[in-house]
Amino acid sequence: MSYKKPGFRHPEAQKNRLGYTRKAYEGGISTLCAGCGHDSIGSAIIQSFFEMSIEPHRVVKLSGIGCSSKTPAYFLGKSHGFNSVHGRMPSVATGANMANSELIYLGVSGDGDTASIGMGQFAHVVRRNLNMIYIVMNNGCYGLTKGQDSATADKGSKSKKGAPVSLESIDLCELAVQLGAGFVARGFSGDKKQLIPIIKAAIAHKGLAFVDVVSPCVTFNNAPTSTKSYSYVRDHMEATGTFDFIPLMQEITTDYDHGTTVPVTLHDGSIVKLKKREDKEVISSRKLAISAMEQAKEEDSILTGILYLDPESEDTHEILGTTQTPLNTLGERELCPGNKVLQEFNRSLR
Amino acid sequence: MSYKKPGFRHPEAQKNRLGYTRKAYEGGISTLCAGCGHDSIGSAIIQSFFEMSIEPHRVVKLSGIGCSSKTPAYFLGKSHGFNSVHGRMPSVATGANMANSELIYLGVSGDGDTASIGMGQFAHVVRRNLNMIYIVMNNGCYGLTKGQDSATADKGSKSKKGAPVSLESIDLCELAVQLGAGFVARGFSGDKKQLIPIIKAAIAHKGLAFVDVVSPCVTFNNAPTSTKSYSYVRDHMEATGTFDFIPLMQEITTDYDHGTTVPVTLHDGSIVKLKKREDKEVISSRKLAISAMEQAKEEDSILTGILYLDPESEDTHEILGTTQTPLNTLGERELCPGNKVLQEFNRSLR
Amino acid sequence: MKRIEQTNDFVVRFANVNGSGSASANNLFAKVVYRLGVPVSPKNIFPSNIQGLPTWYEVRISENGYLGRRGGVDFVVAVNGQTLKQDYEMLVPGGYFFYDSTRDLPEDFNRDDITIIGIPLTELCNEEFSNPRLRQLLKNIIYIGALAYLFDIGIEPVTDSITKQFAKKPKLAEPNVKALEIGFEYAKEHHTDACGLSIRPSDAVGDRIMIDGNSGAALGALYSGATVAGWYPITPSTSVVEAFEKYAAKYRIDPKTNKKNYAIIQAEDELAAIGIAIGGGWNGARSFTATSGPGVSLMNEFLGLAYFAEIPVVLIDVQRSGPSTGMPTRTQQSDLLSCAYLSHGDTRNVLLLPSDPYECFEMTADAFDLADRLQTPIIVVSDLDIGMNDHLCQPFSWDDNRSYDRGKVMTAEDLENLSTNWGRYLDVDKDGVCYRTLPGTHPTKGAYVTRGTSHNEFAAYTEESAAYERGMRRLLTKWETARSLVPEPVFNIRDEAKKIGALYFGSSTYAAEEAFDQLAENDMQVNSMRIRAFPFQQEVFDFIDEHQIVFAIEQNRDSQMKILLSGECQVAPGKLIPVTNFNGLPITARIIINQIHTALLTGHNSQFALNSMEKVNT
Amino acid sequence: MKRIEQTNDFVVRFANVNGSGSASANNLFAKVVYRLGVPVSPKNIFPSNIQGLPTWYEVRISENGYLGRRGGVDFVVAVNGQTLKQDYEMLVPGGYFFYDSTRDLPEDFNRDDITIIGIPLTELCNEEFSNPRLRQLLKNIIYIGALAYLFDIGIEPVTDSITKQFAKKPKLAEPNVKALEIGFEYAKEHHTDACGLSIRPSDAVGDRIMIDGNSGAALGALYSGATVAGWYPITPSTSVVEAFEKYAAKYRIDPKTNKKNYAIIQAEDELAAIGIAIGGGWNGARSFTATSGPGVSLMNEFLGLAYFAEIPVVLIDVQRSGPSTGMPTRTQQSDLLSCAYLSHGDTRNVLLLPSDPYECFEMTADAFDLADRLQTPIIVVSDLDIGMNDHLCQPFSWDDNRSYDRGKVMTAEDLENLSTNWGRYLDVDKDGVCYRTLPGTHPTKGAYVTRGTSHNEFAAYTEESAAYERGMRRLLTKWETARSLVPEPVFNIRDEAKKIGALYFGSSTYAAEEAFDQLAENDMQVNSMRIRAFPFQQEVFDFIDEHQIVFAIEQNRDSQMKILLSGECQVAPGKLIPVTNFNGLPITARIIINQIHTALLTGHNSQFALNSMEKVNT
Ligand SMILES: Cc1ncc(C[n+]2csc(CCOP(=O)(O)OP(=O)(O)O)c2C)c(N)n1
Ligand SMILES: Cc1ncc(C[n+]2csc(CCOP(=O)(O)OP(=O)(O)O)c2C)c(N)n1
Ligand code: SF4
Ligand code: SF4
Ligand SMILES: [Mg+2]
Ligand SMILES: [Mg+2]
Repeated sequence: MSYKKPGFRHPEAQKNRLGYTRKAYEGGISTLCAGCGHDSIGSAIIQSFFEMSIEPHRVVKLSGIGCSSKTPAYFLGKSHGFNSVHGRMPSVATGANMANSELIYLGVSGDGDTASIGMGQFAHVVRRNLNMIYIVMNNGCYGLTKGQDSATADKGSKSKKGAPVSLESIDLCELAVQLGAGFVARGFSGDKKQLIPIIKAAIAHKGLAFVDVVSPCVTFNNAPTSTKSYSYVRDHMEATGTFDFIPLMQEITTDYDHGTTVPVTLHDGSIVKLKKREDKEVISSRKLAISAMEQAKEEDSILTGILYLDPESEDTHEILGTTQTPLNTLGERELCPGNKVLQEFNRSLR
Repeated sequence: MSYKKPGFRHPEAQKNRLGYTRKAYEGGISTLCAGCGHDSIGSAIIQSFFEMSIEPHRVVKLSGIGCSSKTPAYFLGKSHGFNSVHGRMPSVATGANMANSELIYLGVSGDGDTASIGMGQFAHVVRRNLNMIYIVMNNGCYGLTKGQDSATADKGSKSKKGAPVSLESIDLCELAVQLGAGFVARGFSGDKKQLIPIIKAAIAHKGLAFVDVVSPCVTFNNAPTSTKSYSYVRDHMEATGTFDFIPLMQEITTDYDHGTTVPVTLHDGSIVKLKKREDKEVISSRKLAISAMEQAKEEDSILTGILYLDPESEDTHEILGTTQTPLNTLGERELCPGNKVLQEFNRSLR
Repeated sequence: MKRIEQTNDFVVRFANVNGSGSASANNLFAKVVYRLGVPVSPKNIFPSNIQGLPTWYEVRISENGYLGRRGGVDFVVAVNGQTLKQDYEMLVPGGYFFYDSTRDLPEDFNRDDITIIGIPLTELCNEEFSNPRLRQLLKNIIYIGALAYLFDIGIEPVTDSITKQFAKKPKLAEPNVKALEIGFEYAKEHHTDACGLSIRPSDAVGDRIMIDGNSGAALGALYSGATVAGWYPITPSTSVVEAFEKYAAKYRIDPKTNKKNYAIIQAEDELAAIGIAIGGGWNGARSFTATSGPGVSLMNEFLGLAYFAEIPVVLIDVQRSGPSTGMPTRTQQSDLLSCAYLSHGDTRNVLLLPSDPYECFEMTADAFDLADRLQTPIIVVSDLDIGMNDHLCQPFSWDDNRSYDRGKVMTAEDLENLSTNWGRYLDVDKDGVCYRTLPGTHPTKGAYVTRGTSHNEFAAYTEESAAYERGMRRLLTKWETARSLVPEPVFNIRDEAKKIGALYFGSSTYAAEEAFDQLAENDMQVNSMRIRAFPFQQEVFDFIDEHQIVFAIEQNRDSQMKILLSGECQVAPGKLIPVTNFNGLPITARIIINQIHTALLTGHNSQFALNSMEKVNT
Repeated sequence: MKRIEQTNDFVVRFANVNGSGSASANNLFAKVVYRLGVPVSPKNIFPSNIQGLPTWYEVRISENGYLGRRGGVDFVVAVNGQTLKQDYEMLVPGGYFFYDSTRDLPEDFNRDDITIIGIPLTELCNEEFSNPRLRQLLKNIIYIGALAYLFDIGIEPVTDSITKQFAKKPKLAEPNVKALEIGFEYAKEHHTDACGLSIRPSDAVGDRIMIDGNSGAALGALYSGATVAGWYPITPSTSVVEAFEKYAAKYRIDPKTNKKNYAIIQAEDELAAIGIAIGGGWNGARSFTATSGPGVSLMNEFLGLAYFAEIPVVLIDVQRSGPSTGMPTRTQQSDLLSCAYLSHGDTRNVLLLPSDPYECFEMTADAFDLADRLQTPIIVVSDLDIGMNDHLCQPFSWDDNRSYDRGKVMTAEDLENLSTNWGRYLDVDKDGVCYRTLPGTHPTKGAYVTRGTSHNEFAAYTEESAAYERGMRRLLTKWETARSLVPEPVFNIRDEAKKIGALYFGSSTYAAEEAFDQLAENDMQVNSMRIRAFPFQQEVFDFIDEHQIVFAIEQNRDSQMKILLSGECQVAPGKLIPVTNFNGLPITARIIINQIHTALLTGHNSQFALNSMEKVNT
């Protein structure tokens, strides 16, 4: 929504390790519908980067086209952003990441943007394990073009036109696991307590961290029969476990201390503690991860939380063997072999 | 290869139920490399249609671009074919199928054509469960452009350039199962005994029947380390079971009668009998199907055979509720509401 | 202050917040004017978002039937706080500022050249209605009621329209009528004679209907027998297929089986959408897709396939402002070059250029005949203004004797009777169009492989230069056949001396015609040509040749029609003079007149100065 | 029979089966001629498949340095049974037919105007070698040995080349040298003085190198500091990135860490390839992709984004024969219009048009400077002939003082020192090119959201017409800046009276220049202009203006350069006369001369008849 936010801030607003307040992580005023799930995710993103004390300008935000893809304008106003074309954010992110391996790449997409037009790029950015956070704001519909069903719309749920959706729903998390993502999670826009630690863990993960966030479209897809609606998700949500995310520098205390806890060390050394329900295990086997998701589906529920985690994955730069210096900082000296070599080259042809 | 085939045929060449000889199902002379796996698949296709006594002109062959996608010119010469653009065969097949639901649609693609540029169309034609046979001639490389790695190239295997392939290999069968295909199978171009019944079962299946055929590229991808090479597959093949395909009209006797047999009734009433090894079950659960594939991978082997089967799936026409009369035969009478209705429409606007 | 006094000739602009239900209220207003027989032309100026941003609905009322945007606003209904000031300022002197006086106007609203009409909409609404959703909707109806008074319409015409609208749910009509009365009565009581603008019943509308172009195109596809549609949502073309689906669901259900005599596939993207249409066309069903700029760009490769493999397919491009995502909810005519030469290599596509919903209907219907006849893609190049705004146009009609021209398709019998060998790409009739067969036609004859690679007359793959070249030349013959089949230009010759010409197309029509009328009133006679298709006919070239200068009026930055004309025919230097508007809002007569005047005054940078120019400058 | 007697001026054609190892043998032959100092130009005419189909290698030897295809064959090495007859028939009278006489020639090979030279290649080979793979390869070397005798080359130059080639694996050289000798000796013994064609050492090559254009482009990218490449395999552009990878692996490994100072991503398709290049360019790395027609079509949408969001990126389009998949292994210049106006809306792209490997190197290197300077896509429009065939060209060189022009990029310091507000799209310098920032530059300043939607000077999303229009007009200013920066045309003025002009570009250069020389010999002086870039400079227009007629020589059906020129500037009717060749084989001087003659004889359908035309017709 586009009305002005109150300008007033508490003078002693909490500061993070870098001395920034949360405000430093905010962006422009949202033009989404009041109550849109996407705005909640944006706010969770703000909170996550704030809490992790990441310098905002070290983050690059990328997106495709859609209501969801507009959100990068509404958070991290001090970060560069790239609102590209529909469904093609992953390739732009790939190029950007190749140019500078030192920044943090945050891709934001919609279910239309990713599961339909973007399916190919999604699959392949996962496959090349680009070091980025890939968030899908999943509302089961095309918000910006007024509510047509997307490929994640639930089979059987009532669509905009009133008729039940008749095609299989695509489960992006399951696909991501299968395509080799090292970090796959699902959250719910209305549950920040779970979402923020997920995003933080995703930020800390090296390689592609895929986060599917169920994000109800209040305008077009909030029919109670849709699994992307508020009411449905509230009723049917089943967490793999709540967990805390503990960056190296600062321990964050939470009130989630019941259940067993399995700490998993992420690539950058930070630790994710998964709190599982007694009957669940930490899932770092693809087979089990997929089984768990299929199982939940059979039980008519959505599995949330970190669904799969392989802390050992190699990202694109490692796979390629690229230098650690950002390529965009190299100059003539490193890049140009010079005329002598060229003359030698000419000679070799003679 | 392009040398002439011997013109001579046995005068009493076996005829099928329609009175056609196998020759009626052949096509033009292949221009593929001598020994290319794709040609063996073509020959299995010829044999399958011949044995099933399908009138060749009732078949529509469609393909993308690649060595594999050229093959439709080399079989079923009495069928119409459409060699379209790279990676986009599924959409052309969809349109063609919508226009005439009565023909049999056979799509042929390559691993480049399907798993890279065609990933999106592949996923979505599966999702809409188009009534077609979708064969991927999978050689783990781009044959026609001289052997670059494809997305199904095995991680770790030696590529054209000599360096080991460093990205995850995409398993199209697993994806197909996940995306909702009702029939998913894998064969090997060098094993016609298994392949022909698979293709026949695929033809009989209503809805999308996906068949991934490991098909070694003798020119560019026959390094022994590649799982798509002859030697590798021969050594590592593990069948889910051999099986016979029995069309309604005529029982085909085979010599595969050992092991247990589970008959599964296909949509058109014909029966596939899966002969399983004792320790395996018939797989009509997605979860189990995927588990089995993942399991085989862990054991470093390729699972072949019919990997998943849901005989009850609804095809696109059924989902849409289209008339059974081929749309391309409808005329003015059925299609044009006429001027009276139009005048009424005008009035309604006034 | 001299307030504007006008009957049946003024512009009202509604300033709202989108997603607030204003669209249907504003539409009701336009509909009432239309039903009173007064020509009216509403333009929806909406943002590329769903809720909460400014949106405007600009209604031009014109007894004379000038249906283009006029520019300038005489009366503004300002109910959006975000744009209050902007709306206030854009009023022409003598105009009327209508606002929700529940809140006072800010201090700095101090123009003394306009009339202020305050009505406490929110207050009135909240007093009467308690349901919050209803409140939001009915507030809009209250101002419609007030307008009914202010414009002298009376309350009955509006009540009638509401009753008609809710014919099937009379319960819902009640609160609407109530809201209407509240507005009407309040205005009557507090703003007696406050407004000099009025609407008086007329017969200037005649039998014209009021509809948007996308609905027209959808109906055209329906009537012309389209059965397969592949599409992907994109503004402003989405409503083409959505309307097609609506009409098809109504008129195309098989009465016996209750099944659909059509198949619509919402594809995963535009590449698939056009692929589906091509697959359908290839297999003998009339097939189409609709999209806008970005989609056209994505269809680039496939269109080249359809051109080269010669597959009938219809593409409806509802243009919006580019480049790239551009302004998705604004109009433009900037895909012309893209569409004409779409795809790499020597491709060229047939374009049809409708100018109103009637032509959207007619040309879309014709497009299917042309596609089948020419076996090539036909692109109907519409735009957001035509496609999404309501327009007055001649009523649709259909000749029940018309039969679909399916072109040269061989039946099994034809194949049997053939004395020579059938060749898919043999130019039997020397018109460049060959005989095709459909899959499944004949057990042994007529099968071939369609391909985007080079092929000979018998559809066999070939890399032989001569065979390739023959095929490419034949496609040029076909291009000449297309030239003879596409809709002819429409001329209006006012000056037999043929000094000044102007050409235009598509949605510039309304504004252009108004401009020429005004210029004529000022003694400048402009001969005009409305181009309706590409390839251009000889008459198009002749018109340009015969005139001393020709203004090319178009809604894009680069004068794409001028480029296309210059590239395709021999145009003398300096002859074509660009008149352009590309800011996303429909072009106006004023813009055209201004640019023509400026060009003539400044010698229009032409090498061939027009000697008699002085005379015509008014 | 009069047999052809020529030294250093004839055409040899090798007819082989592809996948049989002939390519390297034939290449060896061309290399030997080159090393003897005789200008040579080989053309590989290969099928779109991997093994078993006919392939030809046509070598023109020309002391005069005419390096275009000549047309006609003087000597054919016919070792492909499939095309034996065809190869036999295409020989010019007086020519030489060289074949594998292990099998007899069929009866109907009975021309009496040619010389037959039979050598039992298979037999000789099988006698000497037993390994089947070696046999296949060495059979080809045997005929090279025979040619060394027949063309009077002597065996040493060939042995030298082989030794050089196998410098690192001398064991492998042995059987090759043996094969060579077998062929040489056999020819010497059985065909003494059979051939009137000979090659004599010369210094006509000078210091020129022999290389293919794709390697040149790859080196250009390497030298110009390209670090990010996204690509997808497609003939004939594949070797651009493959060569880049090869060179980078050699010259761009960080000596300390042994890591790569570059990142090459084989993408999933061309949409991703260009997306990667755009992402890299946006983030400040010099980035590129290379593709051919179908890929260009797929990059359509993304190119529009780069144009409108103003992102530096380089695209190398190695053209092949279209439309659609067309003839993937044949050349053409038919993506010109596509590239120039690529993408919907008002987009226009800067094109560079190299004519040989040297210019591929130079222009690709320059393209990165231009892209950074102009912040827009730069398309290097090469083609299969330039890209995949070896050509003689001036040696590469690099000015070690040259520094990369990274254009207007703000550093953190720049941002600190700025007195006014920085705006990404503010036209500070009035050249249409604005200052950009790279991600991560400054903690609080310079961040913005890049977008394909409309934006104002401060990169904020806007739907305001005026802001959009300002931006679009600024892009036209930038276009004028581009015009002043791109490579200028090259003129050759032979006739100051400026009667007949001709323009050409890219790979038509060799043939065009030869044609003009020949015409000059016959007293027809043609002034020529080689266009090297789009947008066209004033000089281009002036050249056309100043001449009475101008032939537009190009390798496409539709005269795309003529269309582009006519659309972009004011060309008098009838002035530009098309000379085209589009059959997939490189254009020849003969084709050009014939079409010029025909046009002049038939009055070249021009309205402006050229009075003095009689005189110049030879
Ligand atoms: C190439 C192209 N096709 C279509 C569109 C129109 N379009 C804009 S947003 C959108 C769908 C967005 O859906 P999703 O990604 O789910 O985002 P949401 O709005 O639901 O958050 C579409 C189809 C476009 N901008 N570009
Ligand atoms: C748009 C486009 N990009 C690239 C190509 C070039 N191309 C032709 S075939 C091919 C790959 C084929 O690989 P695959 O599908 O695996 O078939 P195979 O040859 O291995 O059987 C490519 C990239 C093309 N024809 N079109
Ligand atoms: S339409 Fe739906 S997704 Fe878009 S902003 Fe509104 S609520 Fe959010
Ligand atoms: S290159 Fe490989 S895939 Fe292609 S025809 Fe040869 S063997 Fe088959
Ligand atoms: Mg969505
Ligand atoms: Mg392959």
